Amino acid sequence: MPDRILSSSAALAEALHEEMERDETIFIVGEDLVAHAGIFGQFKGIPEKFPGRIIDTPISETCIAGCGLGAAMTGMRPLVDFHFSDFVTCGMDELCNQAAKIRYMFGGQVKLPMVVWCPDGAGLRAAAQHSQSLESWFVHMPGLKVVIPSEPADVKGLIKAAIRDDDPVMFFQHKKLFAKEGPVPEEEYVIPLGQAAVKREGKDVSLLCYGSGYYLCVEAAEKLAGDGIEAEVVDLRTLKPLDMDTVAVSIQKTHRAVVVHEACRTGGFGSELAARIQDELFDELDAPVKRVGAKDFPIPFSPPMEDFVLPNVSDVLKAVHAVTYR
Amino acid sequence: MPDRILSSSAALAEALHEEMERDETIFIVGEDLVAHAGIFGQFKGIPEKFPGRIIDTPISETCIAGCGLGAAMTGMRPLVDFHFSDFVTCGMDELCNQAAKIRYMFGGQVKLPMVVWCPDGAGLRAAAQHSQSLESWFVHMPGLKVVIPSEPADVKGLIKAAIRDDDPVMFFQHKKLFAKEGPVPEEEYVIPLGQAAVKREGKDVSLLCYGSGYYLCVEAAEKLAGDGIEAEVVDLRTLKPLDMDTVAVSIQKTHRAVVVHEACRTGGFGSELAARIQDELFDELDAPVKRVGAKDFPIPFSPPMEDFVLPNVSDVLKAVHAVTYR
Amino acid sequence: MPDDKKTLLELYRKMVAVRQFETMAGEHFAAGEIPGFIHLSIGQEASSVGVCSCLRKDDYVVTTHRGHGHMIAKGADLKRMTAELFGKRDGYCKGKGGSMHIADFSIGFLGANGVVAGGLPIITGAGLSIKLRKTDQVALAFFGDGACNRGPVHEAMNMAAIWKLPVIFVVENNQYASTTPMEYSCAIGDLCTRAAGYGMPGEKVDGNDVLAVRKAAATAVERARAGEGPTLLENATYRMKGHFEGDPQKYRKTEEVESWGEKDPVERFARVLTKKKILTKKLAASILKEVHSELDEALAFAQDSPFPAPEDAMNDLYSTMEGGSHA
Amino acid sequence: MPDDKKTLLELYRKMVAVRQFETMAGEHFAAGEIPGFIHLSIGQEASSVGVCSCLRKDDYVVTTHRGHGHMIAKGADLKRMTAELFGKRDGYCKGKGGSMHIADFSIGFLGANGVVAGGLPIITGAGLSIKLRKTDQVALAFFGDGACNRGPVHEAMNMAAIWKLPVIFVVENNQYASTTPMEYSCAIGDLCTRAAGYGMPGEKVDGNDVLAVRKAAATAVERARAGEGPTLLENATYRMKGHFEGDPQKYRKTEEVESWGEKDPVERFARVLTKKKILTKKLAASILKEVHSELDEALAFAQDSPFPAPEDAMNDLYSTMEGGSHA
Ligand SMILES: Cc1ncc(C[n+]2csc(CCOP(=O)(O)OP(=O)(O)O)c2C)c(N)n1
Ligand SMILES: Cc1ncc(C[n+]2csc(CCOP(=O)(O)OP(=O)(O)O)c2C)c(N)n1
Ligand SMILES: [Mg+2]
Ligand SMILES: [Mg+2]
Repeated sequence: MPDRILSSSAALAEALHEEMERDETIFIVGEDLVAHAGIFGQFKGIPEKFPGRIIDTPISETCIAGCGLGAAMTGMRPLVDFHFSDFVTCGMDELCNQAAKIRYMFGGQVKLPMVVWCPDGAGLRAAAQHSQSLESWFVHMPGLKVVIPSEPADVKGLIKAAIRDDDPVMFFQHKKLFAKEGPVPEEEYVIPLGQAAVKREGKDVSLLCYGSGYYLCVEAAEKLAGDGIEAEVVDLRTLKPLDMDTVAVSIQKTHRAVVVHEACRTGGFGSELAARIQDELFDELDAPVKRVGAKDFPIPFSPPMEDFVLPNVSDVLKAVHAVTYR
Repeated sequence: MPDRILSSSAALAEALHEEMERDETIFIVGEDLVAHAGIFGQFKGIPEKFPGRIIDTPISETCIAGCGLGAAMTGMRPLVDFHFSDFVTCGMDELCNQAAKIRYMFGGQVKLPMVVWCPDGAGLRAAAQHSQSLESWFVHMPGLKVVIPSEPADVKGLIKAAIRDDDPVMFFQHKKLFAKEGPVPEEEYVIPLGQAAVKREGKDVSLLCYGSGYYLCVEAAEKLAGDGIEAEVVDLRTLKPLDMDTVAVSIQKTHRAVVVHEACRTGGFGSELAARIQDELFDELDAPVKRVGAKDFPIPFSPPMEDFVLPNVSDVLKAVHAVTYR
Repeated sequence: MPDDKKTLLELYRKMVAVRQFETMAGEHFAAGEIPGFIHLSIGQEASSVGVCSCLRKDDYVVTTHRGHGHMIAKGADLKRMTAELFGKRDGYCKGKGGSMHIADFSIGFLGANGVVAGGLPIITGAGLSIKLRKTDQVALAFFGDGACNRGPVHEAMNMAAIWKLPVIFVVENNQYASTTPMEYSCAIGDLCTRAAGYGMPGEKVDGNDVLAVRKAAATAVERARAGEGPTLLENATYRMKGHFEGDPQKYRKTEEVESWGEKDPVERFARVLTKKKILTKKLAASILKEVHSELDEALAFAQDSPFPAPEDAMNDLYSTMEGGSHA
Repeated sequence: MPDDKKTLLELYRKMVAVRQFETMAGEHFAAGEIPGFIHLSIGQEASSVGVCSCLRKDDYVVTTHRGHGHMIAKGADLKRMTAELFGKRDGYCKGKGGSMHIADFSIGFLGANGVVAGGLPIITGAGLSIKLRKTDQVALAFFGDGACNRGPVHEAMNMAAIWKLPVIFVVENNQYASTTPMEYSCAIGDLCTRAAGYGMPGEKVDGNDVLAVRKAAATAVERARAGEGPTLLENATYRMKGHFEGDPQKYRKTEEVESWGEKDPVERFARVLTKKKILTKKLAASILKEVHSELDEALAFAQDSPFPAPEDAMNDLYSTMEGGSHA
C-alpha cells in the first residue's frame, strides 16, 4: 500500500482518532479546542467523533496542566494542549515540580500517562511571546520525556508512542510545520521513543537535528551534495530518551558533527549534545562539534529582524564548512 | 585594614545596608521577610533600619515577580526574594516572557533594574521540591543575567553589581552556604558582572565552577596537590555575562577542563560551557571536557540517596583523573 | 470632572479615531502590509476612551493583545503606532514588538502584552512603586473576560487590595475569550462580583456607553488617587470583529453579532450628542475627515519608514553588557 | 450520617491518634531522627478528622506540607508513615518523599505537597477524571489560608465550578501563613466569601469543633456526589506549634497562643463526649494507651527499617525508559 501524502496536522488528527478509538481513557483538554478543532486544525473531526472527550477550558494554563496531571494520576490518559509553547511558563510548577517529580517522590506508587502538547517555534511574525522553542528546559528536568517530530509520518508514530507511554511526555510541534506534507503510512505503527532516524546517509559530516532544524538540514545536505560533501542527516526525534547509539555510529563514520535546532544557541539542546559527543567520542572527532541555533535574542516582530535571528540553511552550510575544512 | 570574617548571610546583609543607604529607590519584596529578617537571616537589621522598604507579601510568587518588574519599570530598583529557587516555577512567565523580553520588545524604551534573589541547592534533606539548582533555564533565556557567588566576599561584591545593574539579574545563593564564613573586605567594592576569578592557580587541569561547586573544587584541588596534580580553580561567579576570556586563558595553560556544578548534569550549565570550550578551544584540548553535576534525578529525601545523587569531591577527582590520565 | 461640550466632542473624536484606526489596520492587514496577527477593538471604543479620559499623562496603563484603542486613548502618536504595526524602524518599538507588544513610556503606557493577564502583576508593581515614591499617580490595567480566569489576576487583585494600591482593574467583558463564551468559562453572571472577595469595590458598567464608563472610571481614579485603594470595573461590551483578523468565528451566530451591532458605541454616542445638539452631521463629517487625514499621515509615515536592518535585532536587549559575552 | 456512640468515639480516637503522632514526630525530629523539616498540625485535628470522616476509601485527597493529620484521618498506615518521615526504606515512598511528599494511592491519598497550593490543580484533575469515568467518588483538597492567595487556587475553583466537578475545597484557616497573619495577606474577614465569585457555596466553620466540621463536610460531600458541584469550606482553626519545628515564632504573642490553647480541639471534644457520657476518664486513658501502643509499634518499625541504599535513588523515576539514555 503506497503511503498517503498528509500534512502534520492531518497525521496528528489521524493518530488521535485511532488512539481515542482504541482507548477510552484518552481525552484532550485545553483552550479553544472544540469550535475550530484546534488552532491549527490539529484535532479535525475529534469534536464530532468524540464529544465530551475534547474539552475546552478557561484560560488557566496552570490549572490545565495540573488538571491533566490529576487525571493521569487517577486512571485517565490526558493530552494537554498548551496552545502555544510559550505559555508553558504559566505551568512550570505543575510540569516540573509536580508532573516530573510525583512518581519519584512517591516511590513509584503511580504512573503518569500524560502528553503535554505544545506548538512551538517562530517564523510567523508572532514576536517574542509567541515564538519560542523551550525544549531544553525540559531536557534539564528529570522525570519528563521530550519528543519533537519533524515529518508527518514521525508525528503520527511518535504521538502514538507518547500517548501510550506511562510517563509525562513534552511533545513539541513547530507551528510552521503543521501544513507541511509528507508520506504517512496507512497501517498502524508506533515509533518508539528514543529512536533517532538516519534520514539521509552520508560519510562526511553528521547533521544532528530535530523539528524544524530537520528541514534546514535536508536542504543543506542537498546543497552540500552539489559541493561533493555527503552529509548524514540524523533526525533525533526524541531528545529524552536520547538515542546516543545512533548518534555515535554516525559520528564514528563521519568524525564531524553539527547540531541544528531553532532554539536559541546558548543553553540549547545543542549544548547538551555537543558536550556529550565531545565527552564520549573525543577521539572520533576531527573537528569541534558546531551548534546552529537562533541567535541569543528574543524573537523580534519585524520580518527582516526575525529572519536574521533565526537559523537558516546558510548557517548550517557555514557550520559544515567550518568542520569539514580541517 | 584586614578583612573581617563574615558569613554569606552577613555579607549579603552588609551589602544591602550599604546599597539601601546609598539609593533610596532600592527595596526588598517577598514572603516572610520582616519577622525573621529572611529565612536565612540574610536581611538582618534591614527591617529595623529601613522600615517600609522591606515588604512582606502574600504567597503569590507570580505577582511578586511581576510586581518587582512593574516597580523596576517605573523608577524603583527592587530586589525580589523568591524564598526558594524551586518556586521560580511559579513566576516563569513574569521572569522569562515579561522581564527578560520587555526592554527588547519595546525597542529599548525602558530599563529594568531588578534583582531576583533565589536561595537554591540541596543537602538539607528538603527533598525534590526545595532543593533544585535551576540556573541553566535562565542562561537559556536572552534578556536575563545570571549570577551565582560562592564565597562571602563574592556575595557582597556581586550583589552590589547586580543591584546597580540596569537589567534583570537572577541571583542564586546556595542554601548551605549562608552560614559558611570567609574574609570580606571592609571597604566599598563592587565585583563587575562577567568577571571570573582564578582562585587557585595550577597548570594541569582547569576546574571551572560556581556556587557550591566551587567548594568541591577547592577540596578536590587540595587532594590533587597531594597527588602532584596542580589544579587551577576558576570561579565563574557570573554565568551570563560569561567571562570566556579567563576560561580560555586557563585552558590554554592546562589543556584540560572539568566543569563542576550542583545542577543536574543533563542540560546543566556544564553542557553549555563544555560545548563552547570544545568549539572555541578545540585544538587546545588534550582531553574531553568533563562535566560533574548531580545525577539526573529529582533530589530524594533520605540522606543516603540525596548524598548519592549530589556531586561530591570524589566525582571531581574522578573527572580530573579521567582527563589527566591521557 | 467637567463634561462640557468640548470634552464631549473630544471623547467622540477619540472614539472615531480608535474606530478608524482599527478599520485602517484591518484593511492593511488584509492587504498583507501588517505582519503577524492583529486583534481589533472595534465595538469597544467606549471603554478605552471613557476610561482613559479620566487619566493623566503620567498615570500608568497596561493592556492586552487587543490594545490599540487603549493606546490611542492614552494619547499615543498614531504615526509611530502605525509604523510599529507595520514592523518599521520608526515604530514605537523600532519594529521589535508589533501590535501585541507596543508601548510608549513617555505617556505612561507600559505596554500591550501577548500573554493573557500578563499585565496584571506588572500594574500592581507600578502601583506599589507609586506608593513607595509617594506620588499621586494611578496605575490601570485593561484585561479581558477570559483573562479573569488566570491566576495572576487573582494574585494581583489581592495584593493591590491589601496594600491599598492606586490600581484600577478594568475588565472589558466582550463576551468571548477567543472562541469561548464568557458564560462557559465562568459560573457567575458578573465578573465584578469577584471584587468582594478581595475587599475592593466592584462595579458593572454598560461598556458601550462612554459616559457611563467615564463616570465609573472617574470614581475609581479618584478613590485610587486619594489612597483608598483599588477598584474593579467590568465594562460589558462586545467585540464586533473576530478574535483576530481572519477568525472563522464558528463559535457565534450572525444574529448575535448583528444585535450587538445595533449597540455600536460610536454611533450610540453620536446619537446622544446629536440629541444634545452638540454634534451635527456636518461636524461629524468634519471630525471624520480630520481623523482620516491624521490616519493618512500616519499611514504614509508607516509606509515610508524603512524596515529595520536585520542586524538591528542585536540592539536593545540589555542596557549594559560589559566584561563578558552573553552568547 | 450516623453520629452514634461508636462513630463519635472513633472520631475521638482518630483525633488522639493525630495529636499523638504529631507529638511523637516533634520529639523524634528534635532528637535528630527525622531529617529535613516537618510541619505539625497540632491544634487542627478537628479539621482533618472531621472532614475525612465523611470520605470513603476510594475518594481522593490532596494535602499540603502540613498533612500528617489528613493522611492519618484518611486511613494511612502509621508504620509506613513513620518510616517515611524517618527516610527509611519501608516508608510509603521508600524514603524518597519524606514528610512533605508522602502519599498512599491505595487509600486515595494523592499526596502531600511541598509547593503551597500545589495540590489544587491536581485535585481538580482528579475531579474531572471522576466525572469522565462516571464514578461517584469525590476529590478533596486541604490547603491553608496562605495558599488562598496563590493563583492556582483561583484557577482550580473556577474550573471546578464551571464543570460542576465533585471537588471539595477545604481551607484550614489557622490564622498564619508561616510568619504572615491572615489579616495581613487578605483584606476580607472570611476566605469563604470568595466562593461566591465562582458560583459555589462557601461556608465558614468552627474548625476546632469536630462535629461542626463533620456536618459541613458531609453536606459538601453529598453535594459533590450528587453531581451538584464543588464547595468551599473554611475551617477556622489555629496551629498551636510553630510553622515548622524549630520556628522562632517572633511573629505572634504568647497570649495569643495560650488563648487558642484553651480551644484545643481534642480536649474540647473530650469535654463534649464526657458531658454526653460517652467518654470516661478510664476510656480516654485506654484510648490513649491504645494509640500509644500503635505509635510505639510504628516507631519501632521505622527505627528498625533500614535506610535505602544510595543506589535506590536511581529507581522510580520513569515507568519505562527504553531505547535510549536519559542521562
Ligand atoms: C496565557 C495565555 N493563554 C492563552 C493565550 C492565547 N489567547 C490570546 S487572546 C485569548 C483570548 C483572550 O480573551 P479575553 O481575555 O476575553 O480578551 P479578548 O480577546 O476578548 O479581548 C487567548 C486564549 C495567550 N495569549 N496567553
Ligand atoms: C509556592 C510556595 N511558596 C512559598 C512556600 C514556602 N512556604 C511553605 S509553607 C508556607 C506557609 C503556608 O501557609 P498556609 O497556606 O496558611 O498553610 P499553613 O502552613 O498555615 O498550614 C510558605 C510560605 C512554598 N512551600 N511554596
Ligand atoms: Mg473577551
Ligand atoms: Mg495557615
